[in-house]
Amino acid sequence: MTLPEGIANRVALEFPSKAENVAFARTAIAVFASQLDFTLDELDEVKVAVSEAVSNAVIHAYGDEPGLVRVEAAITADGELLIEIVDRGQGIEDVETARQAQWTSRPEERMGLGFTFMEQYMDRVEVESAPGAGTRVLLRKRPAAARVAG
Amino acid sequence: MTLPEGIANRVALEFPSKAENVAFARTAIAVFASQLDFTLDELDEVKVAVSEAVSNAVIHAYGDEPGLVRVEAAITADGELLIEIVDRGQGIEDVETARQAQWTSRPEERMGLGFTFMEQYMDRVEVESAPGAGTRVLLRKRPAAARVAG
Amino acid sequence: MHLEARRMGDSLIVRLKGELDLHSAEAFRAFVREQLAASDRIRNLILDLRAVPFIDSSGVGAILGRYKEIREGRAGRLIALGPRVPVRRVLAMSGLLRVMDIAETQQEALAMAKEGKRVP
Amino acid sequence: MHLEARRMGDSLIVRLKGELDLHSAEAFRAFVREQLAASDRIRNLILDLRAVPFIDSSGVGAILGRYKEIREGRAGRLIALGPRVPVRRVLAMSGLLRVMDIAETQQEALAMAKEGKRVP
Ligand SMILES: Nc1ncnc2c1ncn2[C@@H]1O[C@H](COP(=O)(O)OP(=O)(O)O)[C@@H](O)[C@H]1O
Ligand SMILES: Nc1ncnc2c1ncn2[C@@H]1O[C@H](COP(=O)(O)OP(=O)(O)O)[C@@H](O)[C@H]1O
Repeated sequence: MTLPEGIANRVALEFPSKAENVAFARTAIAVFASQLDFTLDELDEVKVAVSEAVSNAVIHAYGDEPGLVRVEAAITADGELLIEIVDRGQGIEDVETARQAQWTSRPEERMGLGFTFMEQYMDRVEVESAPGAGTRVLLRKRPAAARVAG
Repeated sequence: MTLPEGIANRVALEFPSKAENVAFARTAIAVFASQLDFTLDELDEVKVAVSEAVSNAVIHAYGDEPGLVRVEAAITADGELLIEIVDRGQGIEDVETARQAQWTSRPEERMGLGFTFMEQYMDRVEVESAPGAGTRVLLRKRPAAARVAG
Repeated sequence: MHLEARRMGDSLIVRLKGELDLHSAEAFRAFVREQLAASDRIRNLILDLRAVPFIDSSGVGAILGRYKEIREGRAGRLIALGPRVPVRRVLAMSGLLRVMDIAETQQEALAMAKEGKRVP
Repeated sequence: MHLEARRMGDSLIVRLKGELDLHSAEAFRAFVREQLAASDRIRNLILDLRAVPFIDSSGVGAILGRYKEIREGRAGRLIALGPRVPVRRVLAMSGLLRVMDIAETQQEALAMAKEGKRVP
């Protein structure tokens, strides 16, 4: 096995879209992220962002039958954390609208703050989604100390 | 996605055989295991056992080029934790000898206690290995509280 | 998530222990509903968050839901007791602090509940 | 793993913080070697394990390696300071307690080092 060019390390998780597994995913990714020079506060931010993206896959992607969620994380050679959360669920019709603060398709139960929290706590959030095919969220973050130093 | 008959939940991890990833694997599996009614001491035992099996895949399975390690964990419908640690490395010639306490192929650096710790801390340890093909370790454990109650 | 409840006058104090996310929010919701159903005399809800190391938007949503029940059904007040810094940041970002007060000690929380009538 | 060292008489006190496993064992090994290389006067090694929540057989192996260096090179003694219960269990299972003593306080550890000459 050789790691792709520019990737220093990476891990992948796969699990059924059950609410119990959200804690598993965010904790695992936070431990992986701690290989970079993140502060405890920053690791907490990563945890929140992963929790939001994985919760979305659990709540919104699949109907009542649980589907598979895949989370891949990588550390680049120059010290950036990349996290990809992928489902093969129903997808999002209009990503731009979905990303707006307080927009939710389930106003009775949800606050529509998932994407907002991801954006607040990560450097970048990219969303690719196709109705019927699924959703892929890419989160990126560098340790602030590295940003100052480098 | 439907879970196999008798399986209540399951997760899979995949990562290159680097020493940094041992902490990631044991912590992730311990968080997953906490879905069962394990005590903190028991979760610590699970952590040690996973740490041993994954460390073995990192040290012994592959040469200098890192290879892929896969860890799958499941919770059965009747409350048992199953953990499988799989590598596609060089395998073990004589599993029975390898499992003996203090037997190691690297006496300069290692203590030969990995399998012993797995056996001490889990209810059952199964090892399947074929030279040139890789090694598969299956660990099983039930919460002691459940054993008493059930 | 471990949950405990106590009554002090017309306040219900719920102590949460563990991470408040999508999964544990469900247990939290059911627990508070049951406690509230047990007595019409409860007006205020004090959430002791001192042992909550983590919260996300699902957790915030569950707290907001309890606020609505207390506010609409009982004209009461919602007070958070001692949230840790990371939790406090998430509560602030969510806008929940516009309807919920923060107390640092249980005494302070009970005093706030007694004052009553904060209209957001 | 965070590592700190201090000299007290002919004892080197190394404070470990974090989990001691395959990965951190490497840093631990290098750190202790460097500290020992800096002075011939060091005879005993006191490992402050109070902030180590986890150890496995790779961690135990790294401690045993340090014992051999101290024992063979300096006829000194190895003392573990305040290991937590799960760590203590692993140390016991490994047989390491046959060559290493446990102290509960730093004072006790230094007194043990002074006594010297435990021949296993
Ligand atoms: N993985 C996903 N699959 C399908 N729809 C999604 C997914 N993630 C987000 N969405 C849609 O985007 C909306 C906004 O998401 P978010 O900001 O996280 O708020 P919330 O989860 O509270 O609704 C959701 O209500 C949902 O309609
Ligand atoms: N995944 C593996 N691949 C190849 N060889 C292995 C693997 N796991 C264990 N072994 C062999 O079994 C021996 C005993 O393993 P263990 O009891 O864990 O002791 P140690 O890791 O300290 O050598 C190892 O020294 C090695 O030769």
